Amino acid sequence: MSDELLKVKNLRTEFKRDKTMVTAVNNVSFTIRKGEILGLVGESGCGKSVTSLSIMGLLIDTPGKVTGGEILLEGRDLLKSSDSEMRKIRGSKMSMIFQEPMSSLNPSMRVETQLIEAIRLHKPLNRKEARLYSLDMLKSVGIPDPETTLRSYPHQLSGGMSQRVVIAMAMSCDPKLLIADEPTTALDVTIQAQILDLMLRIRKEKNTGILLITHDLGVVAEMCSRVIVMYAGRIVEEAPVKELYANPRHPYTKGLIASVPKLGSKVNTLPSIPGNVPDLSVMPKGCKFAPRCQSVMDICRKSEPELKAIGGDITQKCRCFLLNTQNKEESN
Amino acid sequence: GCNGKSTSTKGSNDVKTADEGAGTTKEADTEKETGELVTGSTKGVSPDNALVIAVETSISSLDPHNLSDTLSISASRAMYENLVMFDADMNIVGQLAESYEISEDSLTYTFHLRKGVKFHDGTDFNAAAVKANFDRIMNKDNNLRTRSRFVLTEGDVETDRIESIEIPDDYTVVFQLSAPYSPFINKLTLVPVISPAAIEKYGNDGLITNPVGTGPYIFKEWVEGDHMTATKNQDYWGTKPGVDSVTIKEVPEAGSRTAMLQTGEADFIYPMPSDQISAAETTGDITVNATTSTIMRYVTLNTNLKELSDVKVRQAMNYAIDRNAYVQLMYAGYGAPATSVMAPSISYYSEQPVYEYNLDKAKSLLAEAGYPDGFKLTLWGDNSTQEVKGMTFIKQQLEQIGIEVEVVPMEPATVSDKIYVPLEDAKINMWYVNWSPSSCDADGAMRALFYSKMCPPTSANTAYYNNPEVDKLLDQGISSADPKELTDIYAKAQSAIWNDAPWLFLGNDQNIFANKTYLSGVSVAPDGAINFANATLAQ
Amino acid sequence: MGRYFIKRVLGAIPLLLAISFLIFMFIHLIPGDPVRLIVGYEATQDEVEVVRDALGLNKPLLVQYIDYMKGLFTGDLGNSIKSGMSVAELIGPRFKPTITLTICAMIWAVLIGVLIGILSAVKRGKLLDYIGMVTAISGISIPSFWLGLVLIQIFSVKLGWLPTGGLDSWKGYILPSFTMGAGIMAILARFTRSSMLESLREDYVRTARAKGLREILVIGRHAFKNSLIQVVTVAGLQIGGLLAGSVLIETVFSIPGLGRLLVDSIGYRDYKVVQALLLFFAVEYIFVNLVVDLLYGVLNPKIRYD
Amino acid sequence: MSTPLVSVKNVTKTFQVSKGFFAKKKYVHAVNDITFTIMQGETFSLVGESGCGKSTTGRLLDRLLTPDQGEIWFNGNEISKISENEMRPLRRDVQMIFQDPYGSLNPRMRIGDLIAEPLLIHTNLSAGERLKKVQELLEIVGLNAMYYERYPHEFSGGQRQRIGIARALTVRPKLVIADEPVSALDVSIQAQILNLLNDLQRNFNLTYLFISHDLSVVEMISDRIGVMYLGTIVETASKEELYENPRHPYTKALLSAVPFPDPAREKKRILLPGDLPSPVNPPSGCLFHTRCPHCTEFCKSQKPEVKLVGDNHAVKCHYPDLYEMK
Amino acid sequence: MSDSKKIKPNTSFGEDDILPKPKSKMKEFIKKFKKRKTAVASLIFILLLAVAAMLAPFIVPYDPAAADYNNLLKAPSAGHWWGTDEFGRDIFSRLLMGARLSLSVALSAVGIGALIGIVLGLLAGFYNGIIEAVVMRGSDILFSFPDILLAIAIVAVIGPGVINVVIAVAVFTVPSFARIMRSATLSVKEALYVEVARSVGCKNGRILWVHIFPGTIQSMIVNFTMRIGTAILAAASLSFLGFGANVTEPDWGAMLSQGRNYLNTAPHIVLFPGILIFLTVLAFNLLGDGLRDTLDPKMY
Ligand SMILES: Nc1ncnc2c1ncn2[C@@H]1O[C@H](COP(=O)(O)OP(=O)(O)OP(=O)(O)O)[C@@H](O)[C@H]1O
Ligand SMILES: Nc1ncnc2c1ncn2[C@@H]1O[C@H](COP(=O)(O)OP(=O)(O)OP(=O)(O)O)[C@@H](O)[C@H]1O
Ligand SMILES: [Mg+2]
Ligand SMILES: [Mg+2]
Repeated sequence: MSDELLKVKNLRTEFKRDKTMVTAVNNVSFTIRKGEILGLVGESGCGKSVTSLSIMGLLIDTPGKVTGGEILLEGRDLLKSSDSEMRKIRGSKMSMIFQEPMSSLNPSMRVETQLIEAIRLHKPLNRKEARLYSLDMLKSVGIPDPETTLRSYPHQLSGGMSQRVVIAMAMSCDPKLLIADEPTTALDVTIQAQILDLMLRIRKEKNTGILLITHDLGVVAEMCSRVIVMYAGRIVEEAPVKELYANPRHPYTKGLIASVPKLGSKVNTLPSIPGNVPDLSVMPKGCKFAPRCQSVMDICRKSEPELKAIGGDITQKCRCFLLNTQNKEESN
Repeated sequence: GCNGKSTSTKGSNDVKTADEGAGTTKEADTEKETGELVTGSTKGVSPDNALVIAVETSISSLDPHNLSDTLSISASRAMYENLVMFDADMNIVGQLAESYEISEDSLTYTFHLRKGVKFHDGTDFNAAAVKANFDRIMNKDNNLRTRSRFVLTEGDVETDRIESIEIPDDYTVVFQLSAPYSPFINKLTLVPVISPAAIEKYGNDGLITNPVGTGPYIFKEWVEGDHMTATKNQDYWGTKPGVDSVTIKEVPEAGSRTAMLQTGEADFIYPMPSDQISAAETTGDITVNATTSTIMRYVTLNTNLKELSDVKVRQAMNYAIDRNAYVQLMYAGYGAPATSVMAPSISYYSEQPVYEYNLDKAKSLLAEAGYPDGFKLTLWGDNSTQEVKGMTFIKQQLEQIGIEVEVVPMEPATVSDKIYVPLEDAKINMWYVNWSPSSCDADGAMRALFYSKMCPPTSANTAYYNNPEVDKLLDQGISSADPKELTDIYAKAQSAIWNDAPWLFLGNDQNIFANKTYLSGVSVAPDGAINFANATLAQ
Repeated sequence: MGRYFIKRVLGAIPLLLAISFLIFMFIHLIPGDPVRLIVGYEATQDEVEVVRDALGLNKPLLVQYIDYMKGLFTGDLGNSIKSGMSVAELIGPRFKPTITLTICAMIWAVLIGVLIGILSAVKRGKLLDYIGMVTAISGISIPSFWLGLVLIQIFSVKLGWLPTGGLDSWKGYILPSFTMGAGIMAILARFTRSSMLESLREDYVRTARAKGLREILVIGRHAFKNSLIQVVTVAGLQIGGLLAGSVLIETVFSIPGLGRLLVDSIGYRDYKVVQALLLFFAVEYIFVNLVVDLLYGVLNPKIRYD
Repeated sequence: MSTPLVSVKNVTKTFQVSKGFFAKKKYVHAVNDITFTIMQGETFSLVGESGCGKSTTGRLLDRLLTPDQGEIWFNGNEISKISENEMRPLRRDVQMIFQDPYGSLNPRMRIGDLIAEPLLIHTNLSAGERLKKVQELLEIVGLNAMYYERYPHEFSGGQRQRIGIARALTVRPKLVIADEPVSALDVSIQAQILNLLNDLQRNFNLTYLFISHDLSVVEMISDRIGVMYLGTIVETASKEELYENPRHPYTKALLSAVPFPDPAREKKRILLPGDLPSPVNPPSGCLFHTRCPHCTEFCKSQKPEVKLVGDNHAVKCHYPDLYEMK
Repeated sequence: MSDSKKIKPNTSFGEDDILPKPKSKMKEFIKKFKKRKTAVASLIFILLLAVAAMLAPFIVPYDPAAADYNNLLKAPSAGHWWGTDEFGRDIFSRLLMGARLSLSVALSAVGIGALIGIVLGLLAGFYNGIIEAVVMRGSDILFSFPDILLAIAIVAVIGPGVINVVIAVAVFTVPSFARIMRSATLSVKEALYVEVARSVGCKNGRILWVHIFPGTIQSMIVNFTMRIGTAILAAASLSFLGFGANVTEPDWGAMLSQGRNYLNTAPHIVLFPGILIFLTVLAFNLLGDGLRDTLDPKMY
């Protein structure tokens, strides 16, 4: 496929914790095509951020390390690239924005300095040109008074403004891939709506592939074409977005969708998934969701199911033994 | 008579003055004594012709009429000269005066001045200059320390000893005294002559930092707390110095002073710390020398204290001190055990039978006095490392006979505060201290310390020693002029005090100094004054 | 900034007045009699009183204080009891050595301390971190006089590279300033390390990396700049103590500075000199604090002084 | 549900902020002239965006803050001006649950001691009795009774929030102020906690002041809702009224901005321009006019009054009928 | 609440619950502490030193005060492991005995200073206003007085002696603790759980003691251990200037300063006290870091 932008194959990332290694991301594979928004959802600690940091090669300074798999950006394996090659790719071919817009900007530098720094790292512009360019960038992310914003320090900006600046910075070198790690979680709904709108516009204008990480199923539903659901470091389900919401296969996905309160649903009690997300260092044997699963079977506690395509449709995959029984039932 | 001046240790030693010049040149009869000058042993060559002398204390002033400490006096002598001086044999000879006469009635002193001498500022030295200097000194408003040497104080009444000064011609000065005063000529060895133009120009404050005299060196600079530099006076009337300049540098830390000598940053250091002699000598281009000093090291015993009022106790304590160990420990052997109440270099010194180190005797004396198990005492002293070491030694020694000693080192200022109280307030038990009468006079070495009327706060009889016989002897001594009689009187006094043991007599140390072997002609006088007028650096 | 500066300076005046009063009382209440030290042990009580009167030390303390303050406002610091020199003349030439020494010490301390701190933070848990830590702690666990004497033995006596001290050339400042800076170097290294560890964890550092910035710039430009705020505060606090604590170094390296003068003057109960010095130290402390606060504003854009 | 347990009348709270050392004193108008009542046994919710004064309102009610103006009545007592000592006995009846389950538990105390703290202060129970109560409560909120000797960091966010709830319930308060109790939690855990709160209310006849920024959460738990904007309540209504018939343009925009977890549903978002204005310099006239899609010159200068637009439905807008007509 | 019906939430916390087993406060602390090897080693060193110091009178090979004028400044040998000093006294014995004085002076001085400073800082941070102004201006004044001078003055006023050095060192320890404590208090005071405590109905005393103080303990411990080192060195500096604690009883600082004249003739007499001071200060610092990390609930 020529429009395949990013292909992650069997990614495995481990963290050192008290001398032992814990696996934060286990065997994760997915692809993003050009101009596509892929959603990555899952509860806190399931490995969403680690996945994105692994792709960006930003596990520096953490006890974490990618220990297996391939990350192909336009066919080139990032894991085999040298540090300096990665630095060139980072910021130019792929960029990332983070959850906390306020803390993503250096509090002791003017916006100007930070933007120009990002631009000049990858574009052959002098300071003056870079400044003009950054003015354009700020305009394009919908900042009403770019001159003032450029001269401001981050603490003088509101959350929404900061996030726009961060996006402008990330988009400054026209990356092919944008990884957005919970870009709106810290923002208010009305501001969130603005930012989501902006991202949709960017995708449309620049045909950027976006990996949108979130735990908000509402955001995914509005933004993405395809979704990956992660649980305990593993992908448990992958499907086109409509299919996922209409017909979730994995018990976890089902529970997740059901437990989100919906506007106008008029219920007093929400269905909920009992228990907690397991800790990485004390993972249950077998299926990681088994302890919380309402339709748990014996086999689930013994061995782990594979991520399998559902009914031959490669766009839809699920990691559950129920699938086998369902399939059997269906075939019977 | 001589008025004794004390040397305490660092911190309060500015009370030490070098009255009456260099004291005696009597050689102390210790093995280590090597004399003052190291001639003939010169080795190596100096990299430059600038003499650097590193000293422990600081120069406090260069106004020669208002000096209080030995170092300042030494330093000022680079620039200043007196009418008369002591020669090497302690005879008074002319310096700026070519000769002098004393009248029959001892009231008129006539000085014939050297001609052609110029002050460093180019003005002539003459009789008017001498008179101007004395006018300055005797003016009460100027509040100069030298004035006290020419004033008789009796109660509240002060009378000038000098009635008038006349200058019959440009090179003759006539002093008329109000009453006979035999030390007058000696005192004149301590009255440097300042250029009257400078007195006029600088005033009292300015003279502190702007010395203008007739001496062999011309003042260059004085950085307070750091150094003073003077350069060779090319127009000096006498023998010109062998070095281009002399710098007296303050280096308070003993180790650093030694290091400076080792690296050649200094050519001469005084005092040489005795602990580092062995290290310094290993380099091969350093000689360590010592001259006899006038310092007496001792511990005052408060004879009014119940335990210490018994002479047996005090003698017992004296028997418990190993004086050889003391000299070795404290001065690396550069010194001698005490053999009298004053240093052998003081005139009319009389050797006493030593208190041999004898613990058994000490213990039995103590038992006789009724203290077989000893008792407790405090020992006061200054808080410098060296003094503390000495006190620690005393503590160890006395503890051998059961006397428990608490060592209490204090700042000099605090000590003096505690010492100068009337008897009824006195808390003193023992005081580790020293005394240096820089005059030749035995009276100076004894009166302030043993005369019964000299108890604090009046003066320094901190033992509160009261022996009418000694009082009588000291009175006799001051009114007598016959050397034979004096020898006898002071021998009796020393013997009486020695037997009464109001002190722990410790020892007499030497002035230890060290220099690069290529330096010659620099020495330290018994009172601690450094003499560098004849310095030469081998080139 | 200007108005802020003026306000702070004005605000310091009552503090300084309080300090001057405390200093005055404090020194005069320490036992010890300067007159006795001047006149000598064998001087009589009468002579002592004469001198005491001449020096004005017999007046009530409060009157003496008022006299002193009057002098202070007319720029007259009085005269030294010990040498008779005017206090200004006595102190004046001593500023330069001490201040030069302090500044050099600060430069050493900041350069080495910050470097060690950054390196240990970046290489934390590695050998370099431990070496840095031990070096740093050596700085706070070796008495300065001892370090100074050892350095003299090595660099002056054995190797002959540097003078044993003194003010003759810039070389004379190397050993003393290094000795003086060692303790602060240690403290700065530890503070830099911990604040660097903190700022390295910050999101904006990750953002900087995500831009593709080289690691050295990530650390130097982004992480360190924010640690600097803390480092400046700590360093500023240290300078205050440095000047006054210089006595040991000035003694060992024979430098005629304020610290030695202070201790000597206390020894002589040279009240006027001690008062002037203490007042100077207080002013210096307040000034350094003010500079630190201003620097803080420069480094930390969240604090503004306009 | 007829007697008001709480009634807040025209309460205003400002905070002094002096940014910069030399700047003039400035004030944040955190809560500006708000009035509402909470009936015995009902759940009254406050929604609004960050910084609009929700928490301040909660803290005023709990008298952690003293109002500048206005009256606060709780259970028949006027509490807005009373001293801390007078308030202390009343604290037994008012308990608070906080948004941040991590920050609200003292990390250095065992959870048993944390939960028992109100008992220690408000009752004379012995240590043994307290322990029994704590264990009971732990089970009530769905935790193992043996957990009492553990430390907060050993628990997940959801479990900590349960601990916070347990603590709030120990002395059987009349009013529970829940300040964003679920916004820090994962969706699956959020549902657990919301259900728990619902159950507890039924079982213990609790009255809730529920604070949240999430309209979908509020809908699930509330009886009545107040929408806040810049320190004022712009609309109050019963749950049904508010969601079906919002009358304030802000409420409407807020509702439309909530992402709906169903891709199949077509949505028409009302995108509000700009940011929330600073509460230090609130806009003149209608506070919402800077972002309002229907702003008129009148709105810019005139403050709107509270208008009753239906049963229990009040709105602060000059043109409350604009939306009804649509 | 026994009258109420228990709610069975739709959650299960069964055997497969992944939380660690309950532990006692102390045991857990010890377990966490044990993981910090350097801190454990430091603690062992300090404990050994403390025990040696306590038993010193019984275990020293020589009487530390006994002079031996035949064995002055002897280099280390089988008879005198670490050599002898200028009085011929056994350095090893003196160092062991000296540990008593040095450690107890440092610990008690810093302890007293810390106690006062912490209380003042806590009050200043908690009750702003007059108390804060007084404490902060007071510490400004103390800070602007040179440390050494303060010590000299105290020793001059009340005379030399152990107690006085303790007081002197304690006095200049106070402002540093007061400041650090105040800023720690100010930041902990902002913590949500403090507000929670107030909302629950805690009185100020309880809030201060139970909720705020433990939150500041980490920075206090680090400052405390750092100050121990400073105090040992301050004692040495005071000795250098002649204001030492006790001149005849062995004390590390005094040994170092009195022995400095022998740096090139008999280096061992300052080397061993120097090394011991270094190791002790290092150990206290490492122990402090370890304790801080152990007490940090977020570290494990
Ligand atoms: N720096 C780190 N050191 C140790 N463990 C880490 C680190 N970063 C992440 N982990 C672990 O990796 C796992 C996955 O974390 P990750 O941050 O990817 O979760 P997430 O899905 O992004 O959650 P959230 O929604 O909370 O951001 C977690 O269990 C976490 O504890
Ligand atoms: N103690 C305080 N000092 C100064 N300003 C404050 C204080 N507390 C709150 N504010 C200000 O008051 C306004 C309202 O704050 P409040 O915390 O009540 O908002 P909120 O609605 O709870 O917001 P969030 O959803 O972020 O919790 C904000 O602008 C806030 O900055
Ligand atoms: Mg994440
Ligand atoms: Mg809030």
